[in-house]
Amino acid sequence: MKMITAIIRPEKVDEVLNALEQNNIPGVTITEVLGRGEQGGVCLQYRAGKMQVKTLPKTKLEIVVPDKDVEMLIKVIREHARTGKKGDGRIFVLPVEAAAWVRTDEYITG
Amino acid sequence: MKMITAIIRPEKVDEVLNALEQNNIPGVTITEVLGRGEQGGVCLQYRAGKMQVKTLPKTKLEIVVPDKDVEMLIKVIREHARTGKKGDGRIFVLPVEAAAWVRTDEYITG
Amino acid sequence: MKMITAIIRPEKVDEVLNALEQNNIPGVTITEVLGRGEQGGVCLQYRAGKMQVKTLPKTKLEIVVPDKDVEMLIKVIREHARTGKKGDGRIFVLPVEAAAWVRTDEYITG
Amino acid sequence: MDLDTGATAWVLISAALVLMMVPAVGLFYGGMVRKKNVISTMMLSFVALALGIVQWIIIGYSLAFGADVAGVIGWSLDYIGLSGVPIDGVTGGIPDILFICFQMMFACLALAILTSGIVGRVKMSSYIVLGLLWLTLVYAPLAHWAWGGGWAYSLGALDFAGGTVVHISSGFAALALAIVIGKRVGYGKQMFRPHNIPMTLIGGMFLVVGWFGFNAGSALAANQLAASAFLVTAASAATGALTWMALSWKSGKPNSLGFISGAIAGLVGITPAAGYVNVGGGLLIGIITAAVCYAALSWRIKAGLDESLDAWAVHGMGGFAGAILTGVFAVSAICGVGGLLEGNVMQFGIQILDAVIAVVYAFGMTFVIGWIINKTMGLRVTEDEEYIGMDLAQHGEQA
Amino acid sequence: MDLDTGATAWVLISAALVLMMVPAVGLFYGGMVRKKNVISTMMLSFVALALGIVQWIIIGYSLAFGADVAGVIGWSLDYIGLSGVPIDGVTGGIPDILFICFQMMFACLALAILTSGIVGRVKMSSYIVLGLLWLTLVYAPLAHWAWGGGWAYSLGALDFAGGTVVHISSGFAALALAIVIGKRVGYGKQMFRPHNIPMTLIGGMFLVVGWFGFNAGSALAANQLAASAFLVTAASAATGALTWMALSWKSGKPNSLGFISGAIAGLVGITPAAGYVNVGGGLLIGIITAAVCYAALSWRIKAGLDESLDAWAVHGMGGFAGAILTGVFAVSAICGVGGLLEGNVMQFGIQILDAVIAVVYAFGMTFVIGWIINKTMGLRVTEDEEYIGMDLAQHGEQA
Amino acid sequence: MDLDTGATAWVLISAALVLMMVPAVGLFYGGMVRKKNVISTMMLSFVALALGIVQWIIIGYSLAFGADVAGVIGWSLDYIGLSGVPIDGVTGGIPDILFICFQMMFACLALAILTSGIVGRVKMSSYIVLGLLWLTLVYAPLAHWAWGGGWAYSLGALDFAGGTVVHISSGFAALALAIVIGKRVGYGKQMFRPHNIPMTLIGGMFLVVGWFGFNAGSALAANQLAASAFLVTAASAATGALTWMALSWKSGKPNSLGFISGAIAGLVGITPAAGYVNVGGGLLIGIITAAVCYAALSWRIKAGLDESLDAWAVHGMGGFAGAILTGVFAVSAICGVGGLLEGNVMQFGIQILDAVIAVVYAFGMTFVIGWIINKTMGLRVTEDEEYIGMDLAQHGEQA
Ligand SMILES: Nc1ncnc2c1ncn2[C@@H]1O[C@H](COP(=O)(O)OP(=O)(O)O)[C@@H](O)[C@H]1O
Ligand SMILES: Nc1ncnc2c1ncn2[C@@H]1O[C@H](COP(=O)(O)OP(=O)(O)O)[C@@H](O)[C@H]1O
Ligand SMILES: Nc1ncnc2c1ncn2[C@@H]1O[C@H](COP(=O)(O)OP(=O)(O)O)[C@@H](O)[C@H]1O
Repeated sequence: MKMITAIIRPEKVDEVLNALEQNNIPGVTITEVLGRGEQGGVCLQYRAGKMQVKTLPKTKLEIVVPDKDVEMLIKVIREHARTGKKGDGRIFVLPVEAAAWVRTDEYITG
Repeated sequence: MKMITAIIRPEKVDEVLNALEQNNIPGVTITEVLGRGEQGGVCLQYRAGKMQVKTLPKTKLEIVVPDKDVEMLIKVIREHARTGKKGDGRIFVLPVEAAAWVRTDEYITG
Repeated sequence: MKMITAIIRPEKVDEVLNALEQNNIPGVTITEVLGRGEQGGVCLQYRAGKMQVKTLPKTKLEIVVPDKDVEMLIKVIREHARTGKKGDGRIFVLPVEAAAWVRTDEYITG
Repeated sequence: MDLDTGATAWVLISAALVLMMVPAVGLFYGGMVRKKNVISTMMLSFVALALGIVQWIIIGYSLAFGADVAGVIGWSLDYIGLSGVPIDGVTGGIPDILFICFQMMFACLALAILTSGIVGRVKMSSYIVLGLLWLTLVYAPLAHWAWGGGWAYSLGALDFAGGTVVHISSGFAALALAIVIGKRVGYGKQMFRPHNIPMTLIGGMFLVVGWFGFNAGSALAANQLAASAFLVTAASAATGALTWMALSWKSGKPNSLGFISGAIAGLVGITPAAGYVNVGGGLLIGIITAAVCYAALSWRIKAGLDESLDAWAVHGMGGFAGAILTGVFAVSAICGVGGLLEGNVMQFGIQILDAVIAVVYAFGMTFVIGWIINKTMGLRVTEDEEYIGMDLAQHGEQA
Repeated sequence: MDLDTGATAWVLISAALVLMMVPAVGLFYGGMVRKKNVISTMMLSFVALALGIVQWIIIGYSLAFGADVAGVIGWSLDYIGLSGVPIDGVTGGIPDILFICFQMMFACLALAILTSGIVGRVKMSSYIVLGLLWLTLVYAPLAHWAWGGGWAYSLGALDFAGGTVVHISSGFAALALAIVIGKRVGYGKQMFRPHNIPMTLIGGMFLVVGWFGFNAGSALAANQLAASAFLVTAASAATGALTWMALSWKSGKPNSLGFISGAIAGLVGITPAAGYVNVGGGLLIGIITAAVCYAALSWRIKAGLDESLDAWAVHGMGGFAGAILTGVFAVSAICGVGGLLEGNVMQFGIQILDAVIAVVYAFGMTFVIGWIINKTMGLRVTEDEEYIGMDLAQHGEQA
Repeated sequence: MDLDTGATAWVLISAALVLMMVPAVGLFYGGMVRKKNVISTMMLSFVALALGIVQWIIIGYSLAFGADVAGVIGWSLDYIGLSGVPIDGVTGGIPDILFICFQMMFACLALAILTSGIVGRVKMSSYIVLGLLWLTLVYAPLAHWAWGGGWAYSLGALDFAGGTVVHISSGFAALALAIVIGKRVGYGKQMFRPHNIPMTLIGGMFLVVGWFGFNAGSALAANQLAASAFLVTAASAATGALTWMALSWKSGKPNSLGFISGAIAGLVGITPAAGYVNVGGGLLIGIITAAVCYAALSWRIKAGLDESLDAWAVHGMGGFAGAILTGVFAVSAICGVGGLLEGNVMQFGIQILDAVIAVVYAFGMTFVIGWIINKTMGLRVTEDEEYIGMDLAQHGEQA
């Protein structure tokens, strides 16, 4: 198995989640994060004057899938999270050695 | 070492944390997340009418332990986080190549 | 590639982020977490009386870098996040098998 | 009549209470939108306050309370910029200037309520133009008709504290604007969860508190009538809240958003009636209005209309119900005019007529204003800005 | 006495201020619970407002202020549903209806305070039944005793603004209910951290503001007595806050929850005394009451009692202290009756007697009501619902 | 003059409104700091309220309103601890005790505003000493000069509601303290993002509402003057808000913090003028003051000064502008004294003189007090505590 860690734009999350479901990938864990990358931040206004902020709100999706689904998953995320502008985000693939259920005694490896 | 990533019910966190401590596993990092899985969401009320929400608040525990403790850890989490109903959560085991301390120069691998 | 997962003191985040940037490591994903470790918690006041809280606010940085940068990265984080007191935090190194861009079709492995 | 310092004290604080309601609408609405739009939603109400004050001073008061022109509008050059209003004039025991201030807050409040139909997508610049036009072309005439000597006033239509002037006008205006501006991107497909219900409850709490200035202050005196208006307002808010809670319980759980919506529905319903009915009427108006608004809101959701925060269902339909119920429950012992229950079919008819014309005018005229602005400056932000969220896109801020 | 418009204005706004305190209790409490229970906690206070209004109109006022029956309860058929209350009656310068409204808010407030003992575990349906019974069987008699011509009134017991009627009653009721309903699951084992202290501070801020309507409004006039009540209220709140802060500093850090608790303790303590003591008395009452409440709260925690938000320690014990201190510091130059310091042992004794009987009655009767409801409908949600949190389980909402 | 119950009612509620402003400052400030300092920031305002009340009762009132000593300070033994103030004295229609209460809140508010210069780094114990000294050595003399019969009063300087006494004094004091205490660690290097803008907007909303008690209450009567003060206050707040919004729009986006800052700037500007100008003056004062404060704030940021929450720019400079503009726009038909526009150069000069002396005294004396405390007890927490955050380090709490 692999854990797909995708950091994407918050405004694209709903679309991606819907797309995942339609592709029979219901399981996902979602975290609100702040990210910094090439996007370069945003210019916030203060009472007078501005301030340049380098970290932006992003959403991290963590999805554990069998190895075979990795490619498809990346494709789906790209399709629905892409705007073509800097800040669209990254996808990292991490190896997972085992997955267990809390509810049952199921335990799978590989 | 392995990183045990457990996504469990928020209402079970205190119990699990206590159990971990009693088993001499004090170190843990906790994140509030939203999850979607087989549980299927919750029905929220609006001013009038309802709305079905598919993501639910969950808590993610990340615990890095030597390989030998993995089994025991999973057992402890299961014992204290299980209700037997859908939504109890998952446990993933990821390989960790090295662990370092910030406070000291300690650095261990494997 | 490796994913460096560093759990550090929130009050040190700005300093570490600046240092990372100066070392040409702009990309980072930041999560607010609660942590428990050797630090042993903090004593909060209630209306009357106190309560001992074992989990403390920490900040988790996740940084994916080529293998060669790992050592340097750990050094930089240690340098800027260390206070020498318990609670400074941990750094874990996890293997990453592949990294993809959402914006482009770039995909790198290893 | 000489200056009555007690009445003056009460209307002074009532004006402050109604003023408080304007940002309270922002809070109330702000908790129900998504996190990325909360500051923007609050700002719409805050800006309503500033715009309304300036517009009222410059021209609004003259249009609403100037000398009557053919029953449809007021006009007194003296009132433009309030330049010719004497500093020490007193009417009915309170300073003229205080009456101007009190009425000023009503205009601001109506504009704030209306933003329900455009939150999360309206361009700030267009909103400012819209607000000024709406206050001038919709609110001022309606205020004139009811209170400034216009046709409704002559006809004897009853509107104690602005059920028609404030609530029908803003509620149906919100509906018109929601149609002109269109749905928020993703509406009906994604879940738009209220991001901070406690914030909405706090806002609702201040709306409730302020409403006692709104209704009991409309007595323009500190006397038995004010006390009676206070009592029936409390009665209607209470039964409205309990009714809505019971209805939402029947089909699920007794939720807090329903409770507070019912309280507001009850308050809207009693607004036109507060000085005309007794406590029994108050209890019943709360129940009936809450049921009407609940039905309207349910229908609105089913119809897929994105009148986002339900000013139409609660204020528009609640105001409509209240106007008619005033014609039902008015007690001649209190105000000299009886309602349907006392056999006064005439008054009942007048109330319906008044409410219907207000609905038609507020909806139609707002639609026209919105349509023209949309065709010229554009009412709406770009889709990209909507995605990013109004707070960041329009205000450069994050909650 | 003719209508005094100034007094009327002041009592009108005071009634609105006390009304504001009811949801403010919800805010205050809401910040101290865990996140999963915040909406539910706020709802308990909001519902208290709606229930209290309806109950007061229908029967509460009659029981409290109807013709005295044997010193223990009031009863006037005319007052049922307020049907026979004349719209334009005036007593002591203010409209009778206004007095009804003002008193109505006190009943609502007492019920809101009491929810401290049952938050995070009470079933909404049972709470509604409990609330109606409590208002009828506990609050109304106590109000009658002190203000409606009951035995305490005849005896000359002093309770200016409701130290006994509102605070002892609700505080000891909270204790009784906490015992009946039992601890929250996990209490004493897990940490129950206040999830949003700023929310509690905001709620506390509005409690403080509203209290000036509560105390100075209880003069039922806009005169020197009201001003004096205002002053001593401010004095007692200030020294109460500083005292509690100092005490918590001594054993740790000067925390904000302690500060605001002290302010409220000071306010509770001065409530029965506000119209009877001078500024020196006010300063001292704040200090003493805060110390008493601090000790009570510390004891409550050590005793492992889950009277969750300390209505007992702060309102119950604070009200008890205040009742007695009124008998110590009363100044005959202000109210015609001196306290212990003026050698009036008699009054001191009366105050103790009054407070003790109120404690016994409020605790005992509430215990009985709670016990019966618990045995019949059940007071408590299931353990599962408690785990999930009241917001989701009882209201289908999330903060 | 006999007791005027209407005036009394109005000043009672105005005192409560100004009281509400004190914690509202805490809310307003609290939203603009970093999350780790929010409780601490709110606490500074809450403590200001408690300290101010106690200080005013014990000695402040005597210093400000006791018998004049050489034009610079007041002193009446009778007023110490208010021991000799008769309970039923009435002056100008309102109880003497009420005047004391109303003025008491002004002192508290000034101290709360001043905390802008020291948030996020001041030691609680030192702040308490600082607060007591500041109220005694800075606030009380300034209040005496303007209103208690001091030199400015004799000279005929106009300060209706405290532009000089409250705003210049606290604003320039904040500047002095910011210089003495030094920048927050990391200031200028890291971004200090406001952690909760909605909280600031809510605080701002209550400041705006309370300001009507502040300004219109300063008429100390419920009459035409109060109404006029209400109107011009609304006018100035509105144009102030719109002006600042426009200025921030020109250089970026119309942000909400700018809007609310402008509203407050407008309110500060109209404070000294509220009883002396007409509505045209009100509209213009809002515009001008907002522009002045905007420029001051921009300069402050460029200068790298960590006067953290801009009490200097908004209250200090706004109060300065307002004092002078009062001398420009005063209308003799309203207050018997004309301003520069009516050719009264003399009054214009007096206003400038008064403002300049207040600036110099407030800045200088506060600097000295701060410097001495810093050298003795130390004003500042350790760097470690600052890193961890004031909430945890000073109060043992977390927001
Ligand atoms: N090397 C990295 N390690 C961890 N997270 C990263 C890294 N690079 C980027 N990110 C995350 O991805 C987000 C998007 O990256 P960015 O470079 O802004 O966009 P894009 O990849 O579209 O150019 C960042 O905000 C950050 O959260
Ligand atoms: N494939 C997955 N990848 C990542 N997280 C998952 C995955 N499946 C489940 N989860 C997480 O586990 C939580 C519980 O899963 P769910 O299927 O609802 O419960 P259960 O495993 O008890 O049936 C989800 O809310 C989600 O956060
Ligand atoms: N075994 C572990 N697994 C996961 N996270 C850990 C582990 N040990 C420590 N942590 C994280 O690191 C943080 C700092 O650890 P702590 O032991 O308190 O400090 P130090 O490492 O400086 O002694 C903890 O709060 C926790 O978030």
